[in-house]
Amino acid sequence: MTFTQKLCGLAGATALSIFAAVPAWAQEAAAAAAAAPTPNKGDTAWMMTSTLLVLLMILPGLQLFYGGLTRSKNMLSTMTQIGAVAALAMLVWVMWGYTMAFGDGGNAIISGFGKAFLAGITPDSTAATFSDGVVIPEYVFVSFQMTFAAITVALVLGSVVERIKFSAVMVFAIIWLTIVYFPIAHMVWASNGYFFGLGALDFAGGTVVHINAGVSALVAALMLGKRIGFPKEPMPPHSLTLTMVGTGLLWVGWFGFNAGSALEANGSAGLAMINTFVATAAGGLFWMLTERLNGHKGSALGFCSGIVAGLVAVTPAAGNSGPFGAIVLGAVASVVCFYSVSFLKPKLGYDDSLDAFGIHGVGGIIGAIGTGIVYSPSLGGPGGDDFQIGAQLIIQIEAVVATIVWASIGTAIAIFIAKALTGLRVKPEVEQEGLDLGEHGERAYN
Amino acid sequence: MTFTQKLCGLAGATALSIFAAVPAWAQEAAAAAAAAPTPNKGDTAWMMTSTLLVLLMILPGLQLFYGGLTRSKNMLSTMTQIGAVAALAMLVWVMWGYTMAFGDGGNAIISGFGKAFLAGITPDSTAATFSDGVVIPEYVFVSFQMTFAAITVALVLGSVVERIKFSAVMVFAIIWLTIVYFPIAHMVWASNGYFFGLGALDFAGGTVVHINAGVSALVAALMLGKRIGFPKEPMPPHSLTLTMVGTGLLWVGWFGFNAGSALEANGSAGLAMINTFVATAAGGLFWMLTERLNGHKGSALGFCSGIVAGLVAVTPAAGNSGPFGAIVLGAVASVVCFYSVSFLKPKLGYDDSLDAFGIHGVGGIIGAIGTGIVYSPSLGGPGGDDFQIGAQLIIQIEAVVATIVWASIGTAIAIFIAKALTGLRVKPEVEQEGLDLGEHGERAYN
Amino acid sequence: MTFTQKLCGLAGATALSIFAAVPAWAQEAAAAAAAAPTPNKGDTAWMMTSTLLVLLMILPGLQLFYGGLTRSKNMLSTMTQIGAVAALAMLVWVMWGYTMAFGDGGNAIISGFGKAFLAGITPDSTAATFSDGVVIPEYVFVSFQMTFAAITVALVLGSVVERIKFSAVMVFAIIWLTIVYFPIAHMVWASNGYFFGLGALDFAGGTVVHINAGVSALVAALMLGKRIGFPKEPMPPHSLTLTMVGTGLLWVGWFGFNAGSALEANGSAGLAMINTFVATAAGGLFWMLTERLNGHKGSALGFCSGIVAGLVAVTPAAGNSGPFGAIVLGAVASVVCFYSVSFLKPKLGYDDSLDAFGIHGVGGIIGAIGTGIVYSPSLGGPGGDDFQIGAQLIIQIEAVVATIVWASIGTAIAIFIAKALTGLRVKPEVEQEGLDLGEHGERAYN
Amino acid sequence: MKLVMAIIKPFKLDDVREALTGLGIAGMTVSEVKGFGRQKGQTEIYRGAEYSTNMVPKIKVEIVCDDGLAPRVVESIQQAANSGAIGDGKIFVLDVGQAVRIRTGETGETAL
Amino acid sequence: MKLVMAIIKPFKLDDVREALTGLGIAGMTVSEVKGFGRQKGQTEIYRGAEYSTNMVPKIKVEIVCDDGLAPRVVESIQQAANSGAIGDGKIFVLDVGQAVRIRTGETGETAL
Amino acid sequence: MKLVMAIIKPFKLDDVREALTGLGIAGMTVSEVKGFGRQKGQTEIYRGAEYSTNMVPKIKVEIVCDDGLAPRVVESIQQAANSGAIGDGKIFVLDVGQAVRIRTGETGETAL
Ligand SMILES: Nc1ncnc2c1ncn2[C@@H]1O[C@H](COP(=O)(O)OP(=O)(O)O)[C@@H](O)[C@H]1O
Ligand SMILES: Nc1ncnc2c1ncn2[C@@H]1O[C@H](COP(=O)(O)OP(=O)(O)O)[C@@H](O)[C@H]1O
Ligand SMILES: Nc1ncnc2c1ncn2[C@@H]1O[C@H](COP(=O)(O)OP(=O)(O)O)[C@@H](O)[C@H]1O
Repeated sequence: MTFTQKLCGLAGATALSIFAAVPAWAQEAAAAAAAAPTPNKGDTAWMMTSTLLVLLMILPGLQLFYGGLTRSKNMLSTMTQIGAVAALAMLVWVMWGYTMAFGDGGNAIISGFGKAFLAGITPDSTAATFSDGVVIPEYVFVSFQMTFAAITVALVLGSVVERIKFSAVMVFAIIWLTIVYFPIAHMVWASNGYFFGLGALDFAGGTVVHINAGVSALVAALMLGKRIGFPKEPMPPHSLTLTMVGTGLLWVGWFGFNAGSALEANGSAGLAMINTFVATAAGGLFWMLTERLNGHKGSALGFCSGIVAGLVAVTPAAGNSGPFGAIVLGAVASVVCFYSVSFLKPKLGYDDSLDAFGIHGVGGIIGAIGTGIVYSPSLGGPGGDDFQIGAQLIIQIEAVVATIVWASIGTAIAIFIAKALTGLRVKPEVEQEGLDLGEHGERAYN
Repeated sequence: MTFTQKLCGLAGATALSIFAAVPAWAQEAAAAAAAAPTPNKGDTAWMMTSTLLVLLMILPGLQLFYGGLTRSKNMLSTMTQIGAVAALAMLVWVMWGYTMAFGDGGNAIISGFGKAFLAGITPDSTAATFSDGVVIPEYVFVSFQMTFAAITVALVLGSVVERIKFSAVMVFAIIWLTIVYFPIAHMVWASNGYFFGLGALDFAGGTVVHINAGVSALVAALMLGKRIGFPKEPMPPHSLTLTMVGTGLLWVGWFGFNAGSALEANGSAGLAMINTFVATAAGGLFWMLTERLNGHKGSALGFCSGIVAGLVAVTPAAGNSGPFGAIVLGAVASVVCFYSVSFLKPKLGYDDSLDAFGIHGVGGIIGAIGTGIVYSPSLGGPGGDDFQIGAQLIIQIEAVVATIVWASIGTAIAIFIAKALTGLRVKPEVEQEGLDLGEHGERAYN
Repeated sequence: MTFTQKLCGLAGATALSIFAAVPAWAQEAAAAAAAAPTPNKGDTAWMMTSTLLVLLMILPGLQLFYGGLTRSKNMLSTMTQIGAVAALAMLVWVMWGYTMAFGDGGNAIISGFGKAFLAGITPDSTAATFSDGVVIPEYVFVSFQMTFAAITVALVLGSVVERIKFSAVMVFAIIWLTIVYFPIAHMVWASNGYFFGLGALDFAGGTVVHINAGVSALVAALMLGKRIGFPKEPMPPHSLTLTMVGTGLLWVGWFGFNAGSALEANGSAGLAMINTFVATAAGGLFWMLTERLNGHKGSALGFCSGIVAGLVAVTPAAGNSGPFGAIVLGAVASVVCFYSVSFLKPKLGYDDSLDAFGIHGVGGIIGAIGTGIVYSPSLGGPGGDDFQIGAQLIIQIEAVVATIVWASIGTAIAIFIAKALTGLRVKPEVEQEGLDLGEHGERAYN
Repeated sequence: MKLVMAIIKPFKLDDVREALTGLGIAGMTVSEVKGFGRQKGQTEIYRGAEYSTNMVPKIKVEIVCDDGLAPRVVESIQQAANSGAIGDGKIFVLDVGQAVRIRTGETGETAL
Repeated sequence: MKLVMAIIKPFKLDDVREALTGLGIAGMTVSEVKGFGRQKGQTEIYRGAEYSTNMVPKIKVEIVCDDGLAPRVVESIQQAANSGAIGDGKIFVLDVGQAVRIRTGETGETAL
Repeated sequence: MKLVMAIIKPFKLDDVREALTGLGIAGMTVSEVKGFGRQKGQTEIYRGAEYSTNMVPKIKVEIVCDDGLAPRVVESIQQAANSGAIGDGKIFVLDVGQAVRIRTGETGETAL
C-alpha cells in the first residue's frame, strides 16, 4: 500500500466515519463519568493561564500583527474578521468540534459524537495528560484546545484580507473547521489518531496549526485572486508600530501554545519555554542578518517576521529539542522564510496579503521536518538512545504531506461553498474605498 | 415589612453601623492571628495571575476601550482619569476599603474596622475560599479584591468623560467607593453580608461591579449634563483600532475576574472559564447579527460592544451556569444592550458618552436576573435538584433593585460633594479645545 | 581596607576570576546531576507566568513606553532596538550569561563556566529557592533570569535612542552584558556573590536592574552626545497614548519581576504583590501632585513617569517592606524623580532622551537605600527584631556605590568598543530624517 | 471666478458649511492646517521641557465660486466663523482663471 | 506661470502623476484634503449615532508650470483622473506671479 | 496683497518662522504636504516588496502680506530654508484680491 493510497483511504474514510461515530454517542457519555484522579492545582493554574495566553495571541495579538500590515482603510475589517471568526470557532467547538477531535471512541480520523454539545462534562470531569495518573479539569482542556481551533482559522485569513467578504469568512470558517481542522487535530493529538499512531512528533501543533493554516491560506488566496492593483500599486503596512505590538503579544502568548502543550507545570514545560525563547530570538535576528547579507537594511518588519518564523518553527519542537537545536531550527526557518517571502512569492505572483503561507506554511514545514532531527539525543534533544533520525524523518514527512493534501482539498471545498453562498469577494468599489466603510460602515481612525 | 422598608432600614443602618463597627477594632486584629491551614500553591499561583488579569483590564484594557471611543482631543484625559482613579482606589482600599468590605465582624452592611490599614495582616495570614479548609494568602485576596474596586470606579467614568474635571473625578471616587462600593461589596460577598444571606447568586460581581457601575454612571451623566454639541455634532470614535485592542484585553483579563472568582484553580474555575469564552463569543456575534436584522452593516464597534455585553452578562453566571445557558445569556444580553444603546438612549436623550449604563448597567441587570434561570440543573446549570427558579428569581431581583437604589442615592451624594468642592465640569473653552490640553497640558499625538 | 580599595580589588579580580573559573567546568557539570527534591507545580506555574510577565514588559511594554516618547520618525528604530537587543541578550544568556551569573562554583564576582551553553541542564534539573527543600525546574529559573538580563540592557537604550546606530547597539549589548550585567547579577543574587554575602537587600533587582541600567544610560548618553537640536528644538512625544499603554503593560508585567522574585507562589509573593500595587499607585499620584504644587497641570506623562518611578523604587523593597512602607517609598521616589527630570536634567544639560537615568537611576537609588529603612519591623517591614537600620543602610549604600562605579566603568568600555567597531552614531542626515528610514528603510506609519 | 480661502477655527466648520449651503454653494474643499498668528497655542510641558507651541490647529476651507457670489460667500463665512475671540482667522480671495469638472470636462462656472 | 490645482480621488493619484511625468512635468505638491460636493460620503453608524459624512477624502495636487503648458496639464489631469463617477473632482487654474527655487535662488520658469 | 506660498523641508520650518517674525510678519498658515520633484524619496522594502517612494514629506507655508513686503518675504524664506541640497523646495507668489479678518470684519492690509 503506497503512501498515496493510504491518504486516499484516509480521506475516503472520513465521510463514513463521521456517521459511523454517531451511534456511539449514548454509551460514551455514560463512560465519561468514571472515577478519575484529582487534578493537581498547579497544573490547573498553568493550563488556565496557557489558555488565556493563546486567547491573547488572537485578540489583540494577531489582530494587531495582521491589522498593522494592512492599509488603514481595511484595518477594522481585518480586526473584525479575526475576532468574529475566533468567536464563531468557539461556538462551533463546544457544539461539535470538541467531540469530533477529542470525544471518546471514533476512529483514526475523527472521534465519536458522544461529547457533542459537551454532553456529560461537569466541573469534576477530567482529561488525561501525558503522564500516567495526572489529569486536568476537562473544562480547562476543552477551553485550551478551543483556543487552538480559534487561532488556526484566524491565521488562514492572513492571505485573503483586504478583499474577502465578511459573510464569506463566516461560512468558510464553519466548513473549514469541520472538514479540515477537527479531523487533523484528531489525527495528530488524539491517542487513537492516525499520525499519533504513526509516532509523528508535534509538540504544540506545527502541523495542525501552522502547516494547516499556511497551506489553506495559499489555496484560499489562489482561489480568491489578487487584490486590485497588486503587485503594481504600493501597499505599505499602515502601522508597523501595531505590527510590532502584535509581534510582542504573539511571542508572549505563544508560550501558552508551546509550554502549555506540556499540559502540566513541569520540567517539560520549562524545556518548551526556554526553547520558545531562544528559537524565536534567533529567528528575529537571523531575518535581519539575512536582509543585510542581501544588501538591504535590517528592518523592523524583518525582525517581526523572523520572530514569527522562529515561533512557528519551534512549535512542533518545543518539548522535543534541546535549546541549541531550537536555536538552529529558529535560525534556519527564519532564513528560508525570508527567501520564500522575498523571492518565491514575487516569482510565483500569488497574492498572499500578509504572508500567511510564506511564514506559517513554510516555517511550519521546516519546523515539522526539523523536529525529526533535533529530537535526536546526539543533538541535545530529549529522544531516547534508540532514536533513529532517518525513520523519524519519514514519519514527519508523511504527516506533513498528508496535512498539505488534506488542507488543500478541504480548503478548496470550503471556499467553493462560501463562494456559492456569499459571492466570496467584495465589489471593486468597496475594495477601492476600503472594507471598513464598505463592509462595516465605519472608519478605523477619525 | 415590605421590600422598600427593608431597603430604607438598610440605608439608615449604615451611618450607625459605620460607627458601631469601630470599637471592635482591637479584638479582631488579635483574632486574625489564629492558626490556619496552609494555602495550596496552585491556588495561590492562579489567584495572583487572576489579580494581574484584572489589572490588565484596567491598564491598558479599559483605557484603550474607552479612550478609543473618545475624540482624540480627550484621549489622554480619558486614559489618565481611568489610571489615576484606579491608583487612588488602591490606596483607599488598603486604608479603609478592605476592612469595610471584608474585615472581621461588622454587620450585614459593612464589616468592622479592625483591618483598617491592613492591621494584623502578614505574609502568613490567609483568607478562606468557598471550600472548607482551603485558603489563600490574605495579601493575595486583598490584592485580588482591590482590583475589583479599582475597575468598578473606573467603569463609572465611561459616562462622564470628555467634560468632567480631573479633580472632580478624584473627589467623586473617594466618596463613591466609601459609601457605595464597599458596602455593596460587603453585602454581596462577605459571609455576613445582606444579599449573601438572602442567597443571591453573583459569581464574579454582576451586581457589585456592573449594575453598580452602570447605574452610577447614568446618575452621574444626568447630573453632569450633556457634552456641548451632543447629539447634533458628530462625535465619532477617534480610534476604533484602539477600542478593538481594549476589547481584546478586556476579554483576556475578564477571566481573572470570572475564573478568578472561584478563588481556587479547580473545576469550578474551569466552568467559569468556558462560560466566559462562549457567552462572550455569542455576545459579539449576536450584536453584529442584530445590526444586520436592523438593516445596518455588522460593525466592528458592534462586535466590541457585544463582546463586552456578553462578558458583563456572564459575570454573575460564570460558575453558576452550564456552557449553553451561558451562550443564551450572552446572546440575549447582547441583543438587549443593542436596543438600549441604539434606540433607548437616543429616545431618552441623556449623554452617556461611552455607554457605561447602556452596556454595563443593562447587561448587568440581564445577567443578574438571568443567573437565577440558568443556574437551574434542568438548563444544564450547577444548581441542586431542589433548585426553584421562581424563588431564586425573586432574590435576584431584590438584589438588583436594592443595588440600583443604593447606587443611585450614593452617586448623587458623591457627585454633589464633588461639585461643591471642584465645580465638577470643565469650562466650555476647555471642552471645546479638548481636556488633554486644558486639563493636562499635553496632546495625545504630535 | 577602605571601601574604595575593596571596590578596586573587586574590579581587578574580575579579569582573573573569569579565567580562574574556567577549569572548574567539568567537575561542576557532573555535580549538577545530583538528586534533588521535586518542584511544586504551583511554584512552577507561577514562575513560568512570572517569566512571561517580564517578557511582556519588554515586548511590547517597554517598546511602547519608550517608543511613544520618541518622535514618529524614530518609532520603529526605538522598538526594533529594544526587541533586537532583548533577543540578543537571550542568546548570550544561554551561551555564557547564565553560567557567569548562576553557574556552580566561581567566586564572589562571577560563577564558574561549567554551565556554559546550559551544559548538563535537563528537564529534571532544579534550581533552589529561598526556602529549604523547595526547588523549581532549572529551565524555568534560566528563563526567568534570562528575561531580567534582556530587559536591563533594553532599559539602557532609553538614553541613546534617536541617534545611536543599530549595529552599535548590538555590539554594546554583548559587551555590556558580559562585563557589567552578569557580574553584578552574580554579586547580588548568587549565594556566593559579594553583595549577597554582605547582606545587601535587593528583592527583585533594584541595583542589578535599575541602578545599573540608569547609570549605564547616563554614561552612554554623555559619551554619545546630544541629539541634534537638543534642547532648543521641541521634541514632543509622538504618541503619549502608546506611552500610556506601555505604562500599563509595564505595571502588569512588573509583578512577574517583583512577585516572581519570591521564586514561590506563597505569602511572600503576596506581600511583594500588594507592595507593587500600592507603591506604584502612590508613585503615579504623587508625581501629578508635585506637578500641581509646582504650578503646572497634573499631566498624563507625569502619571506614567510616576508609575514607573514607583515601580522602580519598590523593586528592591517588594518583599522587604510592609504596604505602608512601600507607599511612602513610591511617593518619595516619585517626587525626587520629578525634580531630577524637571530641574536637574535641564540644569546639567545632558541629553537622556527618555530619562532612563532620571527615573531608573535615581528611582533605583532611592529604592535601594530606602529598602534599608522600610525593612525595619518598626515601620511594618518584615525584618527581624534584631534589625538595625543604621548597619543595613551602610550595606545598602555600599552596594549602590559599587554598582554605580562598576556600571560606569563597564559602560565606558562597552561604548568605546562599540564606537571603534561601528562608529556609534548615525550620520546627521539620518538623524534629521529619522532612524526609521535611515537605519531600517521603513516608516512606522503610512 | 474667485477662490475664497478661509482659515477658521476647527469647531466652526459645521456652521460655515451650513451657511454656505444656504447660499447655494454646492462644493468646497477642506484641509487641516496649523496657524501661526496673534493667538498663541497652549504651553505643553513634557517632563520639564516646556514647549510654547505657537501653532494652533485650524481648518482651511477653499471655495471656488463665480465673481458675483464671492462677496456674499466672504460675508457668510465671516459671520458664521466669528466667535469674537482672537484667532478666529482670515479670509483671502484670489482670482481663478479656469475651472474644469473632471468627470464631464465642463469648464468655467458650470464646472463648479 | 500658472498654478494648476486639482482635487482628485485618492486612488487616481498614481495615474495623474504618470500622465504628468509624460508631459515633462518635473514636480508637484500633493496634500490630503476632504471634499464636500455632489458626492456624498458613506453613512457611518456608531452605536446608533448615525453620521452622514458629507466629507469625502480627496487628494489635492498642485503644479506650477509655464503658461503654455498649462492647458495640456489640465487636459492630462482631466483624462487621467476621470473615472466617470460623481466626485471625480475639479481642476482650477490660477495665475502665479513669481517662482523661486530655494536651493539656487533661480527665479521664473527656470525655477520649476 | 500677495500670497507667498513656500514648499520647504520640514526641519527648516523653525528657521523660516524666525526669519519671518524678524521681518514683522505676524501670521502664517502651515500644512503638511508631500512633494514630488528632483529629490527622490528613500526606497522602502516591506517583505520583498520594494517601493521607491517619489513622494517626500514637505511643509507648505502660506503668508499673505502687502505687495511691498512680498519681495523681502520671498528673500528671507529663500535664505532661511536653503540647505544647499536638492529638494529644498520652491516659493510661489500669487495675487490676493481681498483679505478679511473674521473676528473684526476688517479688510485689506489691516486684516493681516
Ligand atoms: N498673514 C497671514 N498669512 C496667512 N495666514 C495668516 C496670516 N495671519 C494670520 N493667518 C492665519 O489666521 C489665523 C488667525 O490669526 P490670528 O492672528 O491668530 O488671529 P486673528 O485673525 O483673530 O487676528 C492664524 O492662526 C493663521 O492661520
Ligand atoms: N466650488 C468648489 N470649490 C472648491 N472645491 C470644490 C468645489 N466644488 C467641488 N469641489 C471639490 O471637488 C470635489 C468633487 O466635487 P463633486 O461635486 O462631489 O463631484 P463632481 O466634481 O463629479 O461634480 C469635492 O469633493 C470638493 O473637494
Ligand atoms: N512644478 C512644481 N509645482 C509645484 N510644486 C513643485 C514643483 N516642482 C517642485 N515642487 C515642490 O518642490 C519640492 C522640491 O523640488 P525638487 O525638484 O525636489 O528640488 P529643488 O527645489 O531643490 O529643485 C518638491 O518636493 C515639490 O513639493
